[in-house]
Amino acid sequence: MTTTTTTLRTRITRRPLSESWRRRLPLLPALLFTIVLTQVPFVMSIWYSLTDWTIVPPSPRKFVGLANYGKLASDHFFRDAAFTSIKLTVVPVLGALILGAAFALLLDRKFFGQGLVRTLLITPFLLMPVVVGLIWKNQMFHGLYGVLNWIIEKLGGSPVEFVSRYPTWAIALVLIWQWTPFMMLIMLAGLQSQPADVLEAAKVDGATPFAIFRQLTLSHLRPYMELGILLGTIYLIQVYDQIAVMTGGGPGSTNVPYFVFQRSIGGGWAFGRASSYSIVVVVASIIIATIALRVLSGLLKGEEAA
Amino acid sequence: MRGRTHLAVGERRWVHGAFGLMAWIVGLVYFFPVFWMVLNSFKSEQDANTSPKLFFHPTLDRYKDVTKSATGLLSFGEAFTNSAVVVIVSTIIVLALAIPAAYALAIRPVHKWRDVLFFFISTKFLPVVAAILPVWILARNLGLLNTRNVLIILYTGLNLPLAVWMLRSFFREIPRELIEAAEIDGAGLKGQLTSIILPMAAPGIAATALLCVIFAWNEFFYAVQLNPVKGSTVPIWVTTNISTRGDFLAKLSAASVLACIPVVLAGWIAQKRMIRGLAMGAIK
Amino acid sequence: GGGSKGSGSGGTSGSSGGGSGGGSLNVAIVDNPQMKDIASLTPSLFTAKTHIKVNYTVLDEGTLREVTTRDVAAGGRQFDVAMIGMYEAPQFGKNGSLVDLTPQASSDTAYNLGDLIPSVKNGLSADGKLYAAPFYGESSFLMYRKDVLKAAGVTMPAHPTWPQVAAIARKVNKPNMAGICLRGKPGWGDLGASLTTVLNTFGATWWSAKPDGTVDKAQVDQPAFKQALQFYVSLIHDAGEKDAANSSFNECLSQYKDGKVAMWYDATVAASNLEASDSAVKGKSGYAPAPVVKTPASGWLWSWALAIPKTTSKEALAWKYIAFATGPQYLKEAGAKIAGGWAAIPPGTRKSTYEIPQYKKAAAAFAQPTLTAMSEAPINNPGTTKRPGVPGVQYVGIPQFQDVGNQCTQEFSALIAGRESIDNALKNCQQVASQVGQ
Amino acid sequence: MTSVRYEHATRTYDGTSSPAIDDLELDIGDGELLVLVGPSGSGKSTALRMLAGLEPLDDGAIYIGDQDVSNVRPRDRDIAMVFQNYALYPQLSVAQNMGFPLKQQGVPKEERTARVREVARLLDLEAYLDRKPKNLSGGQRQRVAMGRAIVRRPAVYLMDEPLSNLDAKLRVQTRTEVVELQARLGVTTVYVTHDQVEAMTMGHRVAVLKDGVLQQVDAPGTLYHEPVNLFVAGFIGSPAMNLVPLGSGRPLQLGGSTLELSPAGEAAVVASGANGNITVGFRPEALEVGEGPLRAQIRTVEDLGSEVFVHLFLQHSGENLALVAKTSPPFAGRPGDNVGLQITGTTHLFAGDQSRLASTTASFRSAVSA
Amino acid sequence: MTSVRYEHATRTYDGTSSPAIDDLELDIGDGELLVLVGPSGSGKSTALRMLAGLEPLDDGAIYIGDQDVSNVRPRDRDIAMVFQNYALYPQLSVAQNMGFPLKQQGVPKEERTARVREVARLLDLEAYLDRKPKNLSGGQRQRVAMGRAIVRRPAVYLMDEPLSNLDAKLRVQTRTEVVELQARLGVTTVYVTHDQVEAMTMGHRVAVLKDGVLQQVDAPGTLYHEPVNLFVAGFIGSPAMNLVPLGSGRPLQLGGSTLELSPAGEAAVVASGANGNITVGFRPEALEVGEGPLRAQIRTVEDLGSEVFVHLFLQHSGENLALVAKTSPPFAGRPGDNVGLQITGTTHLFAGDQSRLASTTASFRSAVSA
Ligand SMILES: Nc1ncnc2c1ncn2[C@@H]1O[C@H](COP(=O)(O)OP(=O)(O)OP(=O)(O)O)[C@@H](O)[C@H]1O
Ligand SMILES: Nc1ncnc2c1ncn2[C@@H]1O[C@H](COP(=O)(O)OP(=O)(O)OP(=O)(O)O)[C@@H](O)[C@H]1O
Ligand SMILES: [Mg+2]
Ligand SMILES: [Mg+2]
Repeated sequence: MTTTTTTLRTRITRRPLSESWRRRLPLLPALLFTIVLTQVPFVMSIWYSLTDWTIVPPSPRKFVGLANYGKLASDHFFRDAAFTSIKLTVVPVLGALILGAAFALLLDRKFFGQGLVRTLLITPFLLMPVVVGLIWKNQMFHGLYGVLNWIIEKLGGSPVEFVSRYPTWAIALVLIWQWTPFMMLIMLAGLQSQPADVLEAAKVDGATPFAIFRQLTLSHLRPYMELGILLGTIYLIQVYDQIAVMTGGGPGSTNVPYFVFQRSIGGGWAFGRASSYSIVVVVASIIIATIALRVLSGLLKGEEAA
Repeated sequence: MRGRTHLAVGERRWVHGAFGLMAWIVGLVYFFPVFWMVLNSFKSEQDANTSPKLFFHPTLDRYKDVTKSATGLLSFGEAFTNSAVVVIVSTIIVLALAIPAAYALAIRPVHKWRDVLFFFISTKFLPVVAAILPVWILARNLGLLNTRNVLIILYTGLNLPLAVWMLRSFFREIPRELIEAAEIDGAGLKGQLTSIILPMAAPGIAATALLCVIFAWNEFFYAVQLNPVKGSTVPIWVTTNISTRGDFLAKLSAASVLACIPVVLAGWIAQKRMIRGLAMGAIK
Repeated sequence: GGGSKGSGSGGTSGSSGGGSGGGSLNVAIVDNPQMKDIASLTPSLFTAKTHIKVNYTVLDEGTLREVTTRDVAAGGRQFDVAMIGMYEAPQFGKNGSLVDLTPQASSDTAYNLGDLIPSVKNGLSADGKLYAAPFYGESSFLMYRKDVLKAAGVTMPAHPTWPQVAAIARKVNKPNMAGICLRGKPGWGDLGASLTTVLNTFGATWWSAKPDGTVDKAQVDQPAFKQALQFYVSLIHDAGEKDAANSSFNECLSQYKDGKVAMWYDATVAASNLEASDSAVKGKSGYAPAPVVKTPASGWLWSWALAIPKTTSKEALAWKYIAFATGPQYLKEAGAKIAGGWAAIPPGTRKSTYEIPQYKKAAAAFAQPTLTAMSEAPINNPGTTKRPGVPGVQYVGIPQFQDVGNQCTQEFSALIAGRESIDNALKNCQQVASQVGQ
Repeated sequence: MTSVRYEHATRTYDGTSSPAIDDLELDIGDGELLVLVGPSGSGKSTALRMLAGLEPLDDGAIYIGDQDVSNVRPRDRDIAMVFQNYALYPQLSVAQNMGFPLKQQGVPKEERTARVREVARLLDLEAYLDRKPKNLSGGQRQRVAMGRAIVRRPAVYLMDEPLSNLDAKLRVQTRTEVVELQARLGVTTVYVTHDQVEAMTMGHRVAVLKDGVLQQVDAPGTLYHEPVNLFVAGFIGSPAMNLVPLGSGRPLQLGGSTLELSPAGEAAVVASGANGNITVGFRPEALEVGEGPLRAQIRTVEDLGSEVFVHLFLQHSGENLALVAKTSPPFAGRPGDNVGLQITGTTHLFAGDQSRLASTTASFRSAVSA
Repeated sequence: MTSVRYEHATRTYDGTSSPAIDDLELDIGDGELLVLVGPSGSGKSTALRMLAGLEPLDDGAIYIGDQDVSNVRPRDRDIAMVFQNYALYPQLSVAQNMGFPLKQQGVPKEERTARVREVARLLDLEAYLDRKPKNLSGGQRQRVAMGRAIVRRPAVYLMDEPLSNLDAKLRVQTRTEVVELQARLGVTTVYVTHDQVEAMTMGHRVAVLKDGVLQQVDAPGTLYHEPVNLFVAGFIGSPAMNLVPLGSGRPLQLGGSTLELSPAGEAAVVASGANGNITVGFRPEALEVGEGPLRAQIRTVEDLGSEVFVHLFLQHSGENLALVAKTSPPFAGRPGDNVGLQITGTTHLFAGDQSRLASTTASFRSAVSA
């Protein structure tokens, strides 16, 4: 007993860091890294946005105040791009979510070759966006040689110029195709985290499969859907590659990232102007994101800070 | 045992079969574009750039074309190595940074952990395209252009918020009692991490790592803007097979197949674990 | 030269240059077949002799332009030699971003500066100084299927006008074979190039010029512009290829080779594809000069050329490489070594190319029409009125054209796809173009 | 007619080699409350799940009434079940949880509310109707699970250890409610428990399972006083029956004393051929500490206030044999004391194959005097 | 010196209004085994967690030995704890789980293995050393948790319902082991249980908590026979003590009979001022069914084999009062029978403020004869 007491005492005296710093310490590396990597360029962009800097032809960076922001208000191309951006985010996210949920429901039951089918369904998500855009444009959607038109013609229809005629929908379709597996994985995770005993209880309580889905599964999946929407939005709002290779921009397919790209390194070379666009986009995104996150904070609800 | 174990009591065999069949049809239709790409990679350019053909002379020549290496040109091998280094190193750094951060957000949460988490995830909303110029200028001034390091740093930054978000939720799933038990048993942060948290969150960590790998492996924009030269990655190599003056579809297909194989294989192998990982606590 | 600057060109360029005993260069090139050929021949034809290692970066046109423009203009030192187009060369040269090649080129007798096709050399120069050495040159002309026209009972005039071509196109147009393939894909270098040659010869222009040659006013809203655009679009609608809004060089090439179109107006380099040994239409094509309306000639002129950014520390090595890649010797050596044979050597840079016997033989069908088109390209006087940004045919040689051209061709492409009205497209384009010079 | 019949019912889980329920033959009468007991892992839950239709039968059949339900879907069996781990719907409130089965039957909303409220009152849950299960204590959750079952009037109730998480007081109270409710409604009920008191007091009959095999089904008293075999004898009753293997020698010897059986008992042993090793069993309350020929040492004394358990060591063929006696307080002996023992109640005799030979009176006689 | 002292220790959880532990004052001697009991949610686990350093103190202090440990990290307190829900490390084998604390202390591998093996033998876990916790039954898991704690020789053991998931037989066995081990090592131990038998038999003293407030700390017998207040009287013992509020009238009347106290009891009542409502308590074993002046009706009879609980209804001031009596089998009465009752053991008297006034002998006398 005496030995324990002495070791106890020596240990007690050693208390180097305050509790709150002990808690903060593990967070700091990641936090500092993120701050440096995202905030430094952000601050630089703010500075550029206050100048009339262009690269071609090289011009001296001249401070112009808020002039760039003033012009932005009347720029209907920017407005169109913003509208396209919304369409190209909302449609694919919801489309992929719905399809993903449907596929997940199909895959959630045992059948012959289940693993293989899941493998097939997962693959599009693993492909490079540039490649996906090119395959769809040249091999699926092509007005003359595309598989879709080939099928349409076999069925007696007349060919459709998908990409040029319906660029928004064509891009959205490709995005849905590529992001459905991601949503499916999340939904599958949701379905499989549904406790088996609860489903059994529902069966015994006389619920039909549809009743189980509507009354129990759907609300169980809700947080998973929210997660899918959050992550899907984060990535889809940034889509650039597919647009670049499929349409190269234009009405109905120039979203905000592509628009900013065009104004800057894509040919505009007006970095002052382009920076003002990005600042607006960032600020708008963060406002929307914050609102969305607070609304979605079903994700974080019930976790009180300890 | 008797093959009827898949059937729940009272379930009819044909209903079960019909759902299975439907899943197969959906799977095959969905996979078709990928199948078509693989098929095209075995065609000649002539056959690839014309009306769909199911019967043709399969050839491995496109694979030979794209893997044929010439000194001075980015070869598949080099690109593969570069990608592997960049992806693996950045993913390791992501985990090394995100694990302690997630610990500080989930297990012994710092004051205002919710705001910190929001900050991390909100950085994902910065448009990559819009940030390219300042990033390029910083990289130029730091002498990082044309290096793998710049990609490692950027991919770490790209994936870190996602990893922090996901790992935090996985860590929350670890029963508090286990950590308390370890604490009472005399384990410090290192002991808790190595013997309790990491092994328990392993499926979640694997799922996170896999997502990081997928996103990093397929990243094109930063790679082409900051390191398009010989030190570059697989996506750049794939696009070098595109030609503005001549057909390239078959070659591109072959290149794409090669480029996607590692991630596709990783995804295929890890899909179950990934679902388990996500199920573990992508939520909360 | 910038030889005194440190060798800070990033990670992979090994030893610092300067001496003749080796070194390495970072070279950015565009993804054309001819560029890939030289990349694969460099080790044996260049490095073996000079011990200079060349690291190529092959990029598509758009990306190459993004990367090289920023590198050259903002001093990224990512590249020692950059391939730039005729559009950029004079502009960058005037900006002072590029090394003037004239002294080295003229003192290097083996290089034979005088051998360069004058219009090309002219297009790559500013104020009499050559800023980029041409590696590849092209003009535009009209390709047509002799057999198809003959079957339809029409003949192609030696110097066709656009109305004549349109009439023929409409006449030979069939459900399974379109009358003509014209570019419709957005991009100042895609739809923008073909359309601008049509605009020029219709007497339209993007901008009027002030007396000093700078931009005055946007002219997109003028009747001539609308008339030319209307002509171009309705020709596509009536007799053009399928999915034209998505088509550019490659798409037309496939369709022409596949027998889906009877005529094709595009780059002269296409002929080498059509006449290649594995081509299904080998020997079936005729070649006519670019059709005209109000001007005597309307073919474009384009060149990919190698330039040295001022920021490089390896100017001497860089010139050595350029002299090799664009010199007459390479053209003579390459023909025997590349997969496409003699017909596939880089065309349109040197008069001597068209005197190489093997080339004359291999390219018999199109060598002469190509050379003629290149020589006749109205590079200093493309339209009927004075316009800014000359030299330049299918583009306006001012920095803003790239952006204006991109945005306007997106509108015009939408018009071709039937998603946009001509008035709206012109209004939007005029608005974009009007911002230049304000 | 809602009797229940298991007929050769067998179930082997995937990946296991021996059946969790092995050839079960069991008839449960209309309106009967049958208690199912057995050690952990003996197959109690499996038996219920088979009846509910949650586990397919690998062999045999199950009848509800006179209908073979082996291939009937769970939802068509008209069964209500309390799951061992509650299986509450986490996203529904307490009221919605309890109303869920009624909703499935299409019971109109007002009636549903009324019935839920009534059951909630019965189970003392009225204050919690709007809470989600995760905000309830374990005991409250279990009561919700119970409520969800009894809100219905099904053909059969299945209850899997439904009171295990309640504290002693609430448990006694709820147990009484359940018995009264079942008697009132007359619904055939299968009730699993590991609690001795529940087993002995609730059921009309008690079925004992071991390793998936049914050992005995009988009225609780019969089970206690006439267990068919060693296992049942040892399993029912706490503290457990003292079971002493006495070998095959005659007369039966324990710790230097002779066990003298009643003539009937003696006859039974003789009739059985007296072969094999005989085991003798006597309950703690049948062992009297104080006077007696058997000499033992007190190991510990557990005074529960209302009764006293005396743990003893007995020297028997060189080993320390542990015995328990139960007496009423006050008890004066202390650990280490040497005391005498005598049997005052029934003694059970088990054959070598573990089956019971006879239950009889017996007493020890000092071997010295023999 | 590893006594433990809670000094005004208070803990209120975030988001709750009343403290889970309220101003706890408790001294636990060196080497003592203190049993902590109380209803669910009374703060038992919280008290242990405070001592372990897992919950901060909102007020007061905790001493281990003579050291104030209120601000010492858990891992520096030298405490071993068995968690209510085991808290086993799922990815470690049984052996590794038990060896974990030793590993953290840097005990060399061979010694670790030896000590783990020894504890495993004690707990009958030797066969499972290489298994993962998920492949163990509930009871086995709980024993591993126990093993992980006792493999150390800490200053204090904390055990939170460590045997709750064992079956009756194993439970008796393990209980005995724990008591012997604790006595041998002499480690100060706090033991939480909701099992009446454990509470009465294991501890040197028993502490009773209610709503975070300590009610009584005493030897088990004292608690049983002299509970300080109504709560303790009702909480200790199963079936619970019969508690009958008799109002303030004199003489005390129950169901038409008069309760006649011993002179000492009478004196105590008088001394207390006889004000407030008096409650009378008598344990089931003190209530004799058969002859007696009190007339009651049998509600149910629970025959446990070894003893019989008789539940009765008594008419008392217009209400049905439920009483329980405990007798030995056989018991001939049946539900519905009218029987007489008499008190044969101690009767407890509680004042209006719930405190105990006196424990005395008493008996009922027919009111008619009075
Ligand atoms: N899903 C399953 N897969 C494989 N084996 C199982 C499964 N469920 C139960 N078992 C096994 O079947 C046997 C019977 O299990 P069951 O759950 O019926 O026991 P039980 O009597 O209810 O036990 P307890 O009292 O612990 O609840 C056990 O050996 C158990 O390990
Ligand atoms: N983390 C917590 N946050 C808020 N309240 C809590 C928390 N943990 C426990 N409580 C509350 O504190 C009180 C005491 O809880 P505690 O777990 O100590 O009870 P207990 O006596 O151990 O009960 P049981 O016998 O059910 O284990 C309860 O009212 C409980 O609801
Ligand atoms: Mg069970
Ligand atoms: Mg507790």
